[in-house]
Amino acid sequence: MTLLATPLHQVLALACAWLVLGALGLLRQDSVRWTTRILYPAGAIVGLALAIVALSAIFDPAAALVLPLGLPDLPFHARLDALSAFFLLLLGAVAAGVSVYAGGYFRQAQGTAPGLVCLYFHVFLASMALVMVADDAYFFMVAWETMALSSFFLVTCDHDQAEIRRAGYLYLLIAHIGAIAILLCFGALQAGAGDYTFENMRALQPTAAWATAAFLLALVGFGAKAGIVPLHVWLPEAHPAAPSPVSALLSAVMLKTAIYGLLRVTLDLIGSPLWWWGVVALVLGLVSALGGIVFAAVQTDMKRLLAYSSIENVGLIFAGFGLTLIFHGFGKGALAALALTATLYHCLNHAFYKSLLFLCTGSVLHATRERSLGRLGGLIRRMPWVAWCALIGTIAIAGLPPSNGFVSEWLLLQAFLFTPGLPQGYLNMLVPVAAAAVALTAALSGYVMVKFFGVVFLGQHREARLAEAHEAGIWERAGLAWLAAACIFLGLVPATVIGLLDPITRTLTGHGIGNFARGWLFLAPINAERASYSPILVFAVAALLVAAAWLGVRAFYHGRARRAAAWDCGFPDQNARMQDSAEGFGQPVRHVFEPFFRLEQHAPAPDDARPRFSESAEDRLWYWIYLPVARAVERLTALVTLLQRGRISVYLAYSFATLLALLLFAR
Amino acid sequence: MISLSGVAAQFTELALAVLLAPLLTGWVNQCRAWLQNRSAPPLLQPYRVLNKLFQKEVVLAYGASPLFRVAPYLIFGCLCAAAAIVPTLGTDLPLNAAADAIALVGLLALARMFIALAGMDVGTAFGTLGARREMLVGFLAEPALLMVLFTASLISNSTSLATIAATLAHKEFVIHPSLAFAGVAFTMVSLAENARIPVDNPATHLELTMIHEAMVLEYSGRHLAMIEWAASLKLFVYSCIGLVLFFPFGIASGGDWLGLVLALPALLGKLALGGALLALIEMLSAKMRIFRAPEFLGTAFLLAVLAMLVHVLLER
Amino acid sequence: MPAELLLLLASPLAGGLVLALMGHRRRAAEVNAAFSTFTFAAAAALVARVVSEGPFEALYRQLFVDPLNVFLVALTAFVGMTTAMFSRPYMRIEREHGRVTDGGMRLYHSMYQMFSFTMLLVLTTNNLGVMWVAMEAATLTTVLLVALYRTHASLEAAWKYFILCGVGIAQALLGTILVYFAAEKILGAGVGALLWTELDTVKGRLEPAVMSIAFVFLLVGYGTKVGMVPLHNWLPDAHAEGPTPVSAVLSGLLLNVALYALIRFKVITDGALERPFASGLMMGFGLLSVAVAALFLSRQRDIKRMFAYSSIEHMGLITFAFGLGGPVASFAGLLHMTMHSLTKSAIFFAVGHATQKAGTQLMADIRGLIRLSPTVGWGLTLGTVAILGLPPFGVFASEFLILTQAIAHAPWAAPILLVSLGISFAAIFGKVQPMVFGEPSVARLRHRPALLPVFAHLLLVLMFGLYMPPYLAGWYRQAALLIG
Amino acid sequence: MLQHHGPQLVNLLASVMLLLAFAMLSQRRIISLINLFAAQGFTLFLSTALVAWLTGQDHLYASALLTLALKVIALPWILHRLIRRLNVKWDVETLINIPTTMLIGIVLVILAFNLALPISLLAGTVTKATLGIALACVLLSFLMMITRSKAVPQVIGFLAMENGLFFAATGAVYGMPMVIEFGIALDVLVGMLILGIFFFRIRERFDSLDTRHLERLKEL
Repeated sequence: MTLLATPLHQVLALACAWLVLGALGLLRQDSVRWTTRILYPAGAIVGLALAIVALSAIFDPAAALVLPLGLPDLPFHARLDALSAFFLLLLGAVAAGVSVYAGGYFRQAQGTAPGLVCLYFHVFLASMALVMVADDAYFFMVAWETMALSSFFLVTCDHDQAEIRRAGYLYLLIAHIGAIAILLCFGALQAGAGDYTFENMRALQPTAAWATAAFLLALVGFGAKAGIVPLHVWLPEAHPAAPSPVSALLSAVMLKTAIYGLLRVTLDLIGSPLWWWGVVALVLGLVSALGGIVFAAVQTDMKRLLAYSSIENVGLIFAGFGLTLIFHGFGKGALAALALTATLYHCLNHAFYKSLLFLCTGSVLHATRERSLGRLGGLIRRMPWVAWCALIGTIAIAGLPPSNGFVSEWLLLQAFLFTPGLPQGYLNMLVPVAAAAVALTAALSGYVMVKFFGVVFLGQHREARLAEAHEAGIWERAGLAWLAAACIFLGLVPATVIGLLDPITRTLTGHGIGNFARGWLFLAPINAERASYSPILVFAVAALLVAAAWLGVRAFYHGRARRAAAWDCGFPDQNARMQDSAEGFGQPVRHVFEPFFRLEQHAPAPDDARPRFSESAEDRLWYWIYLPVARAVERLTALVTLLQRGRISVYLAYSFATLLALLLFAR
Repeated sequence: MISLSGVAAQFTELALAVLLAPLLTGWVNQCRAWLQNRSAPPLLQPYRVLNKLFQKEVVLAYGASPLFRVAPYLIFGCLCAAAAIVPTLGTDLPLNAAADAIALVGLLALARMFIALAGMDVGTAFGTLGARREMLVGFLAEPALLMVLFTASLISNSTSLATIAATLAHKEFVIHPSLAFAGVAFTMVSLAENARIPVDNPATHLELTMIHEAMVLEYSGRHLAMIEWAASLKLFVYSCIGLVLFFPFGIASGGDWLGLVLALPALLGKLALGGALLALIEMLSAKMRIFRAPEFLGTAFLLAVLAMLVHVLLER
Repeated sequence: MPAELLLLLASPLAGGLVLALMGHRRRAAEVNAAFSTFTFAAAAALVARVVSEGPFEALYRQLFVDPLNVFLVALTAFVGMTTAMFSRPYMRIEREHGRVTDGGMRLYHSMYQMFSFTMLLVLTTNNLGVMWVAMEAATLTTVLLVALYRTHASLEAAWKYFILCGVGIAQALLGTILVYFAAEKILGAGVGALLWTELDTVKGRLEPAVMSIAFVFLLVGYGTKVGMVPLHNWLPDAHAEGPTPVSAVLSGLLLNVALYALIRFKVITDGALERPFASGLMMGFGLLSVAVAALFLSRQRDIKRMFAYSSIEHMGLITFAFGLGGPVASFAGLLHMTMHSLTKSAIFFAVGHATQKAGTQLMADIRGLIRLSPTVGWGLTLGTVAILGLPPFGVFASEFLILTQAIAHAPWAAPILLVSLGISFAAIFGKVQPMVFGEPSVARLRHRPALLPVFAHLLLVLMFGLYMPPYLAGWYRQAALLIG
Repeated sequence: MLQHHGPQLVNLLASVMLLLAFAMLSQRRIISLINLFAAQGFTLFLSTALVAWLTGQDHLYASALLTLALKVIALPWILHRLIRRLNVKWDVETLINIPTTMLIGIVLVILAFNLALPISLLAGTVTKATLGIALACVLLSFLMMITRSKAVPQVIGFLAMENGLFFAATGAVYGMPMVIEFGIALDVLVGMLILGIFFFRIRERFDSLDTRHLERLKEL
C-alpha cells in the first residue's frame, strides 16, 4: 500500500483516523457505551501508533507532500521533519494516556451528548496533529483555528453555567486575536514576494526590520495561545471550565503547539534570529513564570491552581527559548543546542506530569463532585491509586531529583551557567538575576505542589460525604499509570531522550549535544568535569539507603506499632476545620508577594452573628489592560452610534455631503 | 576510573556522616550550655535519646496514611545520599559523576517536601501550620543556597562538587570577594534550614513558634528517632557544604591514601570549630517573628545574587 | 436568443404575474418555490453554456452573458430557490400568527418573483440604461415587502429605504447620462453608445474628466444600494424590519447585484483614467465601511439588525478587495461575495426560525437554542462561526486571500482590517453565544423547522473552505481577469 | 426668427427652470408648491420640444410628450387628489429657515456651474450651456428634500430632482434612447403610486405626515 509508505503519509492517515472516530461518535450521539467503550480506546490506539511513527520519523530527513485540498493556487503542503516528529511524539503519547482515561471519565454524563463530546475531542486531536505537519500559511491557519474552535466547544461542554460560557468566550476571543497576529506574521514573512508556502519563506532572506516585525507578531500570536503574561487571562478561566481530560490535553499539548509554532517561525523560517529577541523572550518568560507560580500559590480551586502552574511552566519554556536565541544570536551554536534541548525536554516533561495531575483532579472531581480545595482532604485513604500517581506528578512538577522535572530544570540551570561568557556587557549582569528567578520559581512550585497534594489528599475529610468517595475506575487508572510511568522513564534515562532531541537541535541550531553524553547512564551535556548527573545512580543509592535504614531498624529493634487518637499536644476535640484551608496555606505567599495581587478582604463586623471571612486575590492585569481596553472600545462604539440617530433628513445630508466632497476633492 | 581510594573514601565519608551527626549536635548543645553558663548535657546524650526512642513502641494516629509511616525512612535516605555526595575527605568519589551541586539542592528539597507532607498527613492544626512555615522558609532558602553554589561553580566553572573542592583547595590561593558574600548568605541559609535560633528555636516547646518541631509532633518511637537523626544529619551535611565551599583546606586530592588519613583529623577539628561558632551565633541572636523570616532570608537571597554579580564584575 | 437566457428571464416574470392572481391561495408557496427552482435550472443550463462556449450577446445585443455575470446569475438563482423553499413554512407560520393578511401573501409572492426578475435583468443586461431601470425596479419591488408587517418600525424602515435609495439611484442616473455623454463623442448617438461591450472595447479613448465625475455620481448612487458607510443608514432598518426571507434575499443578493453594477463601471473608468482613481475610491470606502460597521456591532440588541451591520462590513471587505485590483484580489472578492451570500442567507434562515420561536428579535430574550431545538441552534452557531471567518469554512479562505493581498500591496490597510475583524468577532460571538448555549428560555414551536437550506448552504461553504473543484476555480479566475 | 434665436430661447427656458427651482425651495404653501412643480414640468416640455424642433431629433418630440403627460398632467393631478383625500391644508414646515436655505442654494448653483464647465465645453449640443443649470436644479431639489420635514414636500423634491435629471439628459445628449426614457417614466409613475400608498399608511398610523414621527429606529 504505497499510501502508507512514508511516515508523513502514516501521520496524515492517523489524523484522518481520528477524524473518522469523531464522525462515528455522531452516529449514536446519546449512547455512552458506544463512545466510551469503543471510540476512546480506539483513539488511544491511534495516539500510540502516532507516537511510534513519530519516534521512527525523528531520525529520517524531512519529507514534504502536496495535498489536493486547499485553495486553487495554494494547496495544502505537508512536511514532516525532526521538530514536527518530536511534537507529534509528544501529542501521540499524551493523547494515548488521556484517551484511555477519557474512556472511563466520560461514563458520567457531561452537559452535551457524549457523541458530540467525542466528535470535538477527536477533531481537536486531529487538528493538533495537522498543525505540526502544516507547511504553508493557509493549511497552518486552517488547522490552527480548527484546533481553537474544537477546543472552544470542548471547554463549553456543560454550558449551563454562566461562568463556563464566559470562559469559553474569553478563550475563543484571545485565540482569535492570536490567530490574527499569526496571520500578520506570515504576511510579514512573505513580504510580498512569492506564495505563502513555508518553503518560499525559508528561501526569502527578510530584512532586519521585516524579520523583527515577524518575530514580534509571532511572539504575540503564539504567546496568546501559550498563555504568556499579558495574554494569559484566558488560561485560568478555560482550563477549569473544561472536563478534566480536555484540560489535560489543553495544558499538556495545546500549549506546546504554540511553542512549536514559535520555534518553527523563529529558528526555521526566519533562520537568523537577532540576540536581543532572546532577551525579550527571556524577560517575558521569567515574568510569566514568577507571576504564574505566585498566583498558583493563592488559588482555592485545584484546577485553577494547575492552570496557573501551566503558565509558570510555559514561562520557563519561554526563558529557555530566549536563551537559545541569545546564544544563537551570538553564534555560540553548542550552547544554543544545550538551551534548546532544555526547552524541548521541559515541553516533554510538562506535557506528561501536567496531564497526569489534571487527570488526578478529574478522578477527584468524579469521586467527590467538588473542585474547591476548601472542601476536600484525606482522600489518600479513599483513593490510594490516584493519590500515589498524584504524588509522582507532584514530585515531577516540583522538579525534585529522581523525577523528569528535575532533569529539564537541571539542563536549564546549566544553560544559565554558561551565559557569563557572552560578549554583551549588560547580558552578563542580567543572567544571574534570571538564574535567581528560575531557582525561585522552581522552589515556589515545590511550595504550591505541597499545598495541592497536602490539602487534597492528606489530613482529615473536610466534608462528611468525602468518606464514601470511590476509587477511580480501571480505565482511569490505566491512563494515570501510563502517564506516571512515562514521567518516571523520562526522569531516569535522560541521556537516551537527549539522543532523540539531537537531530532537532542539529537542524535548528546546527549543533547537537547528544554525542557528549557518556553512555546511557550519565547525562553530561558539555563534558564530564563540567557537570554530570546520573539519575539512576542517585535513585539507586537513595533507595539502597532507605532500605538499609528500614531493615536496620527492624533487625536491631522492633516493628511494633499501635493506633491511638492523634496527639496534637493534648488538645482533646480535634476536628477537620482546625486544619489549614487552601487560603491559609497560601497566606505566606500572599504576604511575601503582596504587590503582585489586587487583594479584597471581607472581614466580618464585630457583632456579626455568622462571621464569615473571605479574601480574594485578583490579577492586576485585568484592571490595567483588559478592562481599560474594553471601556475604550465601548466609548468608541458609543461615538459611532451618533451616525445612526434616526432622522431621515440627517441621512440625506450625509449622502449630499459625500457627493459634494467627492465632486470637489476627487479629481 | 573509579579508584580503590575513591571507593574507600566514599564509604568512610558516608559512615562518618551517619555516625558523627548526633555527636555534632551534642557538641553544639554543649557549647550552647557553656555559653549560657549552665551545666551541659553529656556529649553522647543524643545517642542515648536515639537508642531510647528506637526501643519505644510507635503510636500512630487513626488518620495516619502509609505515607506517614514511610516518610521518616525516605527523609533519612535522601539526607544520607546528600551526605554521600558532599566530598569531606577526598575529591575523587565515584558518586561525583552521579550528582552535582544542583542534584544536592534537589535532594535536600525532596527531604523537605516529604517532611512537610508527613506533617500534613494526620491533619492536626500544628502539623499543617508547621508544614506551611517549613515550605515558606524552604522556598526562600533553596534559591539562595542554589545561588551560593552557582557562585562557587562560576569560580571553578563546573557544578560538580568535587571539581569545586579541587579548584578551591588545590589551586593556588586567590582571595575571592564573591565568596565572602556567598559565605554570609550561606550561614544565614543554613541557620534557617536547620531550624536554628534566628528563624526557629530547636529547644522550644511552644507549638505556635515551632517550624521544624511542629511537623514531627505526631511521630513517636523509631519514626521520631529517624526524624531526629535525619535532622542532625542535615546539620552535618550543611556544615560539610560550608567546609567544602569556604574552608576546603585538608581535603585529599585524588588517589593518595596519606591525604585521606590526614583529612580525617582536619575534618573533625573544622567541625568542632564550626559547631562552637554556630553555638556562639545562636547566643548572640534572638528568635524572630515568623513574618520577619522572609526579610531575613530575602537578604540572604540578595547577598547570594550579589555574590554572583560581584563574581561576574570583578573576577571575570 | 438562446433558450436558457429566455427561460431565465421569462420564468420569474411569469411567476410574478401568476402569483399576482393566486398568491393568497394555500398552494401559492409551493408554486413560488417551483418557479424559483425552474429559474435555477435555467441558470444552471446557462452556466454550462457559457463555460463551454464562452461569452455571447443576445436580443439585438441588449443582453450579454460572460463568466463574471453568469456566476452571479447562478448564485442569485440558487439562493433565490433556497429562500423560496425556506419561506414556505416560515410564511405559513407568520400567517397563522396573523402578522400577514391574505392580500399581504399575494403581494409577497408576486413581488418575490418580480424582485428576482429585476435582479436577473440587471445581471444579464448589456445596456447600462436598462441596468439603471432594473435596479430602480428592484428597489420598488422590495420597498412594499419591507413594509409587509404594517408595524410602526417596518413603515419607517420602508419609507427611509425608498427615499434614500430613490435619491441614491437618481445620482446613478446622472452618472449613467454622463457616461453616455462621454461614449457618444466616440461611438456616435444611438443605443450602441450605452452597451457595455462597446464601452469596454473603447474605454481607453473616453474623456477622463467626464468619466471621473460620472464615476463619482455612480459611486454615490450604486454605493447607497451596496450600503457603503456614509450612505448605509437605510440598510439596517430595511433588513431588520422586513420578513426574514426578504432580509435574506436583500442581504444575500441585492447588495451583490449593486456591487456588480459598480464593478462594471469601475472597469470602464479605470480603463479611461490612467491613475487608479476608481480603485482608490473603492478601497477607501471599503475600508471605512469595514471599520465603522465593526464598531456598530457591539451596540445592537436586535439580532437581524446586527447581521445587517455584518453585511455592511462584509460588503466593505469585498469592495476593498475589488479596489485592490489584480487577479488574485478580484478572485478573492468574487469568492468572498459567494461565501457571504451563502452564509448570510443561511444565518437569516436560522434567525428566522429562532425569532419565530421566541416571538421577539431582541437577543436578550432568546436563550438556550441548542437545548431547545438542535437544528436551529446548530444552524445559527455554525453560521455565525462561518461568517466570523473561522477557518474550516470558506469565508476564511477568501478573507485569508484578501488580507494577504492587502499585506502585500497596501500594508497600511492590513492592521485596520484585522483590528476591525477582531472587534466584530468579539461583538457578534459575544451576543450569539449566550443565545445558543445555556438554559432554554423560549417556547417550543409546534411543527418542525425546515432547515435543509441552512445546512445545504453551510455544507457548500465548508466545501469551498477545504477543497475548490478545479473547474469552479478556473471559472472564478476567468471572471477575475475580466475585472482586471 | 425662431431658428436664429433658438439657443437664446433655450437658455431663457433653462433660466426659467432655475427660477422655478428656487421658487419651490422658498415656497410655504403645499398647493402652490404642486403648481410650481407642474410649471417646471411644463417648462421642461417646452425646452425639450424646442430642442427637438431646432435639431430635428424627432424622438425628442416623443420624450417631450411623455414629459407633458407625466409631469404636467398625471403627477400633479395625483398629488392634488391625495392632498384633498388627506385633507392636508397646512403650510410646509422647514427644518432650517428659508433665508439660510436660499443662501445655501446660491452656493450650490455656483458650485454646479463650475463643476459642469469642463463638461459643457466638450458638449457638441446646442444646449451645452444648460448642463450647469440642470446640475444646479438637481442639487437644489436635493437640498429641498433635506430641509423639509413633511413627507409630501420631500416627495415633491424627489420628483423635482427627476425633472432636473431629464433636463440634464436633453442638455447633454439630446435625451436618452427612447426605451430608457419609457423605463424611467414607468419607474417614476410606479414610485409615485407606492408613495401614495405610504402617505395613506403613515396618515392612518400617525394621523400626521411629519417625518419626525419616523425616528424610532436608531442606535442608543
